[in-house]
Amino acid sequence: MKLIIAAIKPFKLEEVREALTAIGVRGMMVTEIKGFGSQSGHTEIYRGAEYAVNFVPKVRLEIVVADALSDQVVKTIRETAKTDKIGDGKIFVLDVEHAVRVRTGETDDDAL
Amino acid sequence: MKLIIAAIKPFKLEEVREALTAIGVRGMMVTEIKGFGSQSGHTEIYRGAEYAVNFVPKVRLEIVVADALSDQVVKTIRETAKTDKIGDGKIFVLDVEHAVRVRTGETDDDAL
Amino acid sequence: MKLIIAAIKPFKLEEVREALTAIGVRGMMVTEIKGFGSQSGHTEIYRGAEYAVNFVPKVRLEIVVADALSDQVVKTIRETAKTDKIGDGKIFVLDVEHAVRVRTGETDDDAL
Amino acid sequence: MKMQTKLGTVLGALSASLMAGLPALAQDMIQNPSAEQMATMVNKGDTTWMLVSTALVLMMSIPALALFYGGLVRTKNMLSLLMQVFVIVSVGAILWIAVGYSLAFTPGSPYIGGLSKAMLAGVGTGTYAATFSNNVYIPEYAFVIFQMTFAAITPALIIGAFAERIKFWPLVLFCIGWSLLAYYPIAHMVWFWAGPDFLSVPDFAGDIGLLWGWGALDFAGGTVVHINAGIAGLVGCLVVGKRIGHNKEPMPPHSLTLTMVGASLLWVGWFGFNAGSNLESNGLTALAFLNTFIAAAAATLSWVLVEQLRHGRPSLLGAVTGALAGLVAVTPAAGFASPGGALILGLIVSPVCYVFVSTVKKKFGYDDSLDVFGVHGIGGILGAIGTGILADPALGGQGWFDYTVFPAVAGTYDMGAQVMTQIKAVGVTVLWTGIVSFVLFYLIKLVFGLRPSADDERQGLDQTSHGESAYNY
Amino acid sequence: MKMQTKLGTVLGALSASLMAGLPALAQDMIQNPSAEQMATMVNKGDTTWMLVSTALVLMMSIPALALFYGGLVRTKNMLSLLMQVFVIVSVGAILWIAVGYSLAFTPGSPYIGGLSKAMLAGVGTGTYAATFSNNVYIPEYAFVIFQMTFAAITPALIIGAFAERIKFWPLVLFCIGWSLLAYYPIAHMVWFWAGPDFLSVPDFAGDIGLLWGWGALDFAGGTVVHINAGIAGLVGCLVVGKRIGHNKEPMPPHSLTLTMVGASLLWVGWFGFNAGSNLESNGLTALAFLNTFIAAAAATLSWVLVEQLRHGRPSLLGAVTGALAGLVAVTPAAGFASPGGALILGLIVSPVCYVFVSTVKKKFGYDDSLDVFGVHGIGGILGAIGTGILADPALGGQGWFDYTVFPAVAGTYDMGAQVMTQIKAVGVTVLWTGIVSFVLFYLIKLVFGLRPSADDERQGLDQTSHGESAYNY
Amino acid sequence: MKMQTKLGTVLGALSASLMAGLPALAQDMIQNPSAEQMATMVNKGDTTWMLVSTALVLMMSIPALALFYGGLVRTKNMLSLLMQVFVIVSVGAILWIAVGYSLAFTPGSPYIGGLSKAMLAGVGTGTYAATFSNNVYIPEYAFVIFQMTFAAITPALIIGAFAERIKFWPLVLFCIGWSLLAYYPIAHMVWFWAGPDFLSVPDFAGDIGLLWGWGALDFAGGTVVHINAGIAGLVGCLVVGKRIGHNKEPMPPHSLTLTMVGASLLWVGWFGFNAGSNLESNGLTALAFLNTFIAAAAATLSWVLVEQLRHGRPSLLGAVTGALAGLVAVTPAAGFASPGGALILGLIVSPVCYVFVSTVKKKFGYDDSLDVFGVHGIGGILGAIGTGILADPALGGQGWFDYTVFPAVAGTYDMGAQVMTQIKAVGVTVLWTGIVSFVLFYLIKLVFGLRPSADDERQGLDQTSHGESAYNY
Ligand SMILES: Nc1ncnc2c1ncn2[C@@H]1O[C@H](COP(=O)(O)OP(=O)(O)O)[C@@H](O)[C@H]1O
Ligand SMILES: Nc1ncnc2c1ncn2[C@@H]1O[C@H](COP(=O)(O)OP(=O)(O)O)[C@@H](O)[C@H]1O
Ligand SMILES: Nc1ncnc2c1ncn2[C@@H]1O[C@H](COP(=O)(O)OP(=O)(O)O)[C@@H](O)[C@H]1O
Repeated sequence: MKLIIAAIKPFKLEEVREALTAIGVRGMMVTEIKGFGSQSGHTEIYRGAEYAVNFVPKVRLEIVVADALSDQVVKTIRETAKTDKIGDGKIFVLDVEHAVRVRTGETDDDAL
Repeated sequence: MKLIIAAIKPFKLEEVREALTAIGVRGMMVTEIKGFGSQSGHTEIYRGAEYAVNFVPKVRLEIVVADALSDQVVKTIRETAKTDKIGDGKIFVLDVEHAVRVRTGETDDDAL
Repeated sequence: MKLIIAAIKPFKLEEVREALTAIGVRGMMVTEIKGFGSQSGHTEIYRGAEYAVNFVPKVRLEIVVADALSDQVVKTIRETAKTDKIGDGKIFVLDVEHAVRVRTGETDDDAL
Repeated sequence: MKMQTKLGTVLGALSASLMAGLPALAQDMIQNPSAEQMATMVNKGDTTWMLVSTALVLMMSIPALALFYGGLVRTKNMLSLLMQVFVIVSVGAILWIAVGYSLAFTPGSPYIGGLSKAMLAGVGTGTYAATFSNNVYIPEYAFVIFQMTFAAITPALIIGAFAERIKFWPLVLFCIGWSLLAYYPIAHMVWFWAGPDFLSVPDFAGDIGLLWGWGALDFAGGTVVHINAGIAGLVGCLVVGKRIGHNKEPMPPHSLTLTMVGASLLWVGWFGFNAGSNLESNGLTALAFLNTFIAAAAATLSWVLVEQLRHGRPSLLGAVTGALAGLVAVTPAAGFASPGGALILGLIVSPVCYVFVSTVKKKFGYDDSLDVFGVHGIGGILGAIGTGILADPALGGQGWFDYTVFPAVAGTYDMGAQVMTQIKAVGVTVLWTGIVSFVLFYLIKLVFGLRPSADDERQGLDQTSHGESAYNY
Repeated sequence: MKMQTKLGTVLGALSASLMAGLPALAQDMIQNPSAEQMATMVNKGDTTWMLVSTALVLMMSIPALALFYGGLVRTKNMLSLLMQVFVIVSVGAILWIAVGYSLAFTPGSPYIGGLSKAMLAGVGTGTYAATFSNNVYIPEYAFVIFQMTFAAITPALIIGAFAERIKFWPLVLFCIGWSLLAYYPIAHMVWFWAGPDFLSVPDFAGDIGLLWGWGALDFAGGTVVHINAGIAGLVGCLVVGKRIGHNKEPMPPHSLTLTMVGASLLWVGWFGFNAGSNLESNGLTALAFLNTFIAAAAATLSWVLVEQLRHGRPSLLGAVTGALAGLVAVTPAAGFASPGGALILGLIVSPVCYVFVSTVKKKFGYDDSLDVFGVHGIGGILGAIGTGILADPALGGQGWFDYTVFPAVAGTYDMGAQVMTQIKAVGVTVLWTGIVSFVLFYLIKLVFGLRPSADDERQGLDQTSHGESAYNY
Repeated sequence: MKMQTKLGTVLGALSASLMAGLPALAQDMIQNPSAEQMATMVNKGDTTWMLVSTALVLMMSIPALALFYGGLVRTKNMLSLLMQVFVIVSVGAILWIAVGYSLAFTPGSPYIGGLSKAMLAGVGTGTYAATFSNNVYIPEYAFVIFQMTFAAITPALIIGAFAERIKFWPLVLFCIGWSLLAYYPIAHMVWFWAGPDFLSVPDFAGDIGLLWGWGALDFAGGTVVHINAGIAGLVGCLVVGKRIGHNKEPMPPHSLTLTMVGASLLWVGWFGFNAGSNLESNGLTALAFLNTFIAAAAATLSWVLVEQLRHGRPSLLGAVTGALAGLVAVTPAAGFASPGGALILGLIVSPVCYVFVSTVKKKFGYDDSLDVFGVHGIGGILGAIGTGILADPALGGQGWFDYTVFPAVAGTYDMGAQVMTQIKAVGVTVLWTGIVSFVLFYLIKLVFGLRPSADDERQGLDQTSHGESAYNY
């Protein structure tokens, strides 16, 4: 199995989720994160004092899928999260050795 | 070493933490996440307008342990987080190549 | 590529980010987490009732870098995040099989 | 007009005059009094009540309305709503002393007053404003500030209709234009008159606003404030267009906690708004206060019950929306209806507004984000017409008074005719504000644009219009 | 009864009558006045004060109490508390005009009034309510709304005891039953009398509530409001049972910020509650205001000092809890005690309540979630008994007045006897409300159930009872 | 001194006396009246206004100021600010009745009063305080509580200057010392006098505070409250030192939402602060109310415009800071300036304060965290001096009145001289409070230390000083 970690723009979340469900992804973990990258943050001014905000709000997806589905998931995220503007995000793929569904105890692919 | 990632029901956090401490886990990272899976979310109605909330609040645990302890940790989480209701969560195991304790510089198993 | 996960003290974030930028890290994901470890939490008293707070606020960094840069990143984090006080945090290194930049579709090292 | 309030206050007037050591007998009252004579007709209890009411109505706008609206939007736009309300209120206050007070409350035409009191010329600590009782006056400055808060909150009510997608300065510009072309004229038409000691004096009898002259009843601003703002909001959300993601993405209120705080403070402040509109402190003021309370409570319950029946459970948003609808509906009726009448009005308004904010809005697909039309517009219309019924003494109402006789006497009440008058008044208000609002929004859209870029809207107005975040936890 | 307030207001009455151009001399005062005569005894300054006080007391319930309680629960239950308070206040208001006012403030038996004023029959802009000064009246509507806010907030106080684990509609049902069977009767027993100009009139002398007749002193509702709610809360949390996870999981307040805002607004609103209870605006009103302020400040400090000694540092929750305890304790004493007496009362109440909310509660293991019993119950009892001591003129107190003489004269003060009377009054209140509450809770539990399912409780009442979240950041 | 307010209130006085059935003619006014006579000169409308104003000013401190400040700090220090304000207000109230009222408002020296009224000895429901109109009195308790709220909020204003880095108890200690050595003396110097019916009486003519004697004009506390607190804040932040990470880490306000709520409630409460300072309820009170409103609105706009020009967009923090600056500046001028004058004052104060909080502060590098000096200090100085100009009747101002004649008569206005007097008064205040504050801070720093450990400061004062968190979502 693979763990696919993706950082995307928050407003793209719904769209990506729907696209992934469409290709058979049955679960994911979503975290609100602060992203740092080439997309620069902004400066905020409080009573004339400037602060550089280096982080941009992003949403981080973690999806574990069977090896077979992995590439398609990456492709789907890429296509739906794309706005061609800097800051669209990244996708990373890691190997997962083992998976368990708490409720049933099913393991690996059956657990997903 | 292994990185064990688990998504569980929030109210189970304390119980799981205690159980893990009991078997010798000495640290973890806890993140509040939005979970998506077979446990469907709910609909909220605001002034008659319905919104489907597809995400369910979950807690995500990340625990790095020595290979030896890995299975036991998975087992413990499974048993304590279980409510036999849909949405109990998932456990994933990944391989960790290297670990460092910032304070001392100890590495790998000593760092845990 | 490697995924470097580090849990550090929140007030060290800016310093670490700058140090990492200095050595050429061009992106990261930052999450606010609750940390559990040897650094014990504290007790809060509400109207005479004591509650043990077992978790300590930490910041979690995820950085994906080319293998070459990996060790240097670990070293840099270790040195900047260090306060020699318990609770300074941990650094974990995992292997990343694949990376994609959403905007351009560039892959692996080019994606970082 | 609030002629009939005379009835409610005749005893108050009696006692006031008794206390003033003046004979209470009608024939001893002073018609057409001089400023010096008015000075002897001021009661500090009334003055205090007007000052307090003014503070309460300001509280309705900041923070109450700002929180009520702000809590309903998404986090990324919270600050923009707080900012809009805060600045609009400030602009409204300045504009009021500059020209507003004069345009609304000096003689001129039946449609709008003159500029004789621009920059409050001639207003001083020794000038007085009439109340609805013969020979009872309040310091004119007290009247100026009380009415100022009304002029300041009304444009702020409108912004809920196109929340989360409006450019700041063009909005401010709209509020200025709308105050000049819609609020001041309508306030003049509904509320301007020479006062109870003058209406019987030929020279002054003509100094009245159009709708006031028709005999339309609006105790505290059902037409001037709520219908006025509700229609402007509807026009605004149509001209501005829907939010990106409307009916696609979920847009839950970011803090119903703050919305509830806002609603609660609106309720508290509304006592100043409605009971303060009696301009003095007597039994009728207490009745207006009670009616306001009852209507809000009743509307809260009826909305909650509708939800229980429709969705199987009651919501906080429903409860506070109901309370607001009740407060809106009772505004024109506060000093006219009996407590029982206020109860019925409150029970009825919620189901009606519910249909508009849920069904009608969905059906026509306009994006009145915070239901300014559905609650203020519809609730205001229902209340304005209902006032014609509930004011009937036959139903325990306060009726109306004939000030052309000195001192004023009770007039005979014709419910049918009164309801017609109310409907006509509503019609004039809807048309006037509808046209003015459309032209203004349209012109500003052409010249400056009303909407931020899609990217800015997506990122949220807090960052893009004001460079701040409402929260940095 | 507030007989002695006569003393404090004799000068006020003098000036009032002087101003009314009436001779101030006792023999010229009017015994048993007619409504027309009462109309000449109304001062608009008093009327305004009652209107303001009413607004302040409503603010105490929404938003103040709702925030104070809501901030103390976990996020997942925040909205349910806001909702409960908001709806209970609405129900309380409607019920009050329907039957409550009549049951509490019309003659009937020493235990409960009659239904002669149900739906406010006979109450109008020309009827008046007595104050504690001979020949000083306020519009009856003003008295109706002021007392309405008391009837509305009292049941809302109870809900803190079983917060986070109650079903919505059964709770509302309880509040209705409890108002009818506990609040109205006790309000009648403690506060009902014919008024200072009538008590000396044989026909009316008998129209008094039971405890009022005993001579129990309760200036603003120590028994009627706080003991009453505190005991009901204790009974409630026992019948409902503990929260899941009580003493196992940490349940820290989700927002002490909002709790502090609530406490602050409670403090501000309490001036209307206590000083408003004098029913007129004079030197004694200012004293009640001052005492309220001092007791709250003193109790804040003593609680904070206890914490400093016990835990080595003072907490905000401690400070605001102390303030609340002080406000509760001074409620029955506000118009009786000297400022020094209020200071001492405030300093004492915090340590006492501290022991109950920390030690006693833990010892007996009941889950009075937000310490309704520990603060309102205990603080109310301490204040009620303390009033018997502090009212003693020998200690600078205001003593009591004998209204059976016309005009009223100062009565001789017997501290021992008064304290006994106070204790008896507390006893009656505790028993009455204890029994009524138990029966009501028990029956409702049997018939409808009081508690949500364990799953619903775990997920939180916001979602499961109302389908909403307090926050969606 | 507020001598000139006589002018504004002469009509009010007339009506009052008329109503009191007393002849209004000057020669019939009572010079040097007895308590019994004063009792007949009390108007319940005034009393009510003072009670309301007192409640409004308490609301300014809790919750308004606490929220305004708290919203501007980082989450980890939020609770510490709420706690500091809440406890300082409580301490201030107790200290006020213990010695403060006596030291500020009894005869003694031109610098400080005596202890004759310590623990409010001799103050009762039958004693009265003078207003600024001949033969118009209010209950002394009402004056005590009104002034109490001023004494309570002023030290709380200071804490913003060294927020996020102060030890709790040493801060409380400072506030006690500062009240005794800075606030009470300056209040005495600026505000103490025998009253309008006594100044013409040789025996009492000498009972006046130093600056009052000079003829300095300070309607509601520009010197006593704002300059006083602003300078103390500056000294404090210098002695305490900068926050760790100052100008290195970003320290954005954790909740501008709460800051806006605080600012709004400050605005509302300020009406009690400024208009309440007239001590009675008449046309001049309404003018002070209006001027307060206008200055705040104007300053909001001018700050927002400055930001638009400087940064290309207006911020909410700018808007609320402007409002506050306007409220501060108009405080000494509220009852003296014309509405036009208040407008100009408001428009000017924001740019001036803007320069101080942005440029000057950066330049000198002091860490006045929440700009107590930049807004209260600078705005207060500008307002105090501006009052000398705007009070000129030639500019529509209210001028001043000569109370050494009985009844008082208008004095001739010399703007130049008045401005000099104002400057001198400012100078005395700045020096006095500057020296007292420095010595106090310095001593406390030596003996107890002012600053928490670096680790504690980093972790945040909520946890380390109070063992709590403001939020547990
Ligand atoms: N090396 C990295 N490791 C982890 N996350 C990264 C890395 N680089 C970028 N990210 C994440 O991807 C987001 C977008 O990347 P960014 O460089 O800003 O734009 P783009 O994806 O268009 O190059 C960042 O905000 C960050 O959250
Ligand atoms: N494929 C997946 N990848 C990552 N997280 C998952 C995946 N499937 C489920 N989860 C996480 O586990 C939680 C529970 O899974 P769900 O399917 O809802 O119930 P169950 O575990 O009983 O099958 C989800 O809310 C989500 O956070
Ligand atoms: N085994 C572990 N797995 C994952 N995270 C850990 C582990 N041990 C510690 N951490 C993280 O590192 C943080 C610091 O560790 P801790 O043991 O408290 O101090 P130190 O790093 O000085 O030993 C913890 O708060 C937790 O977030």
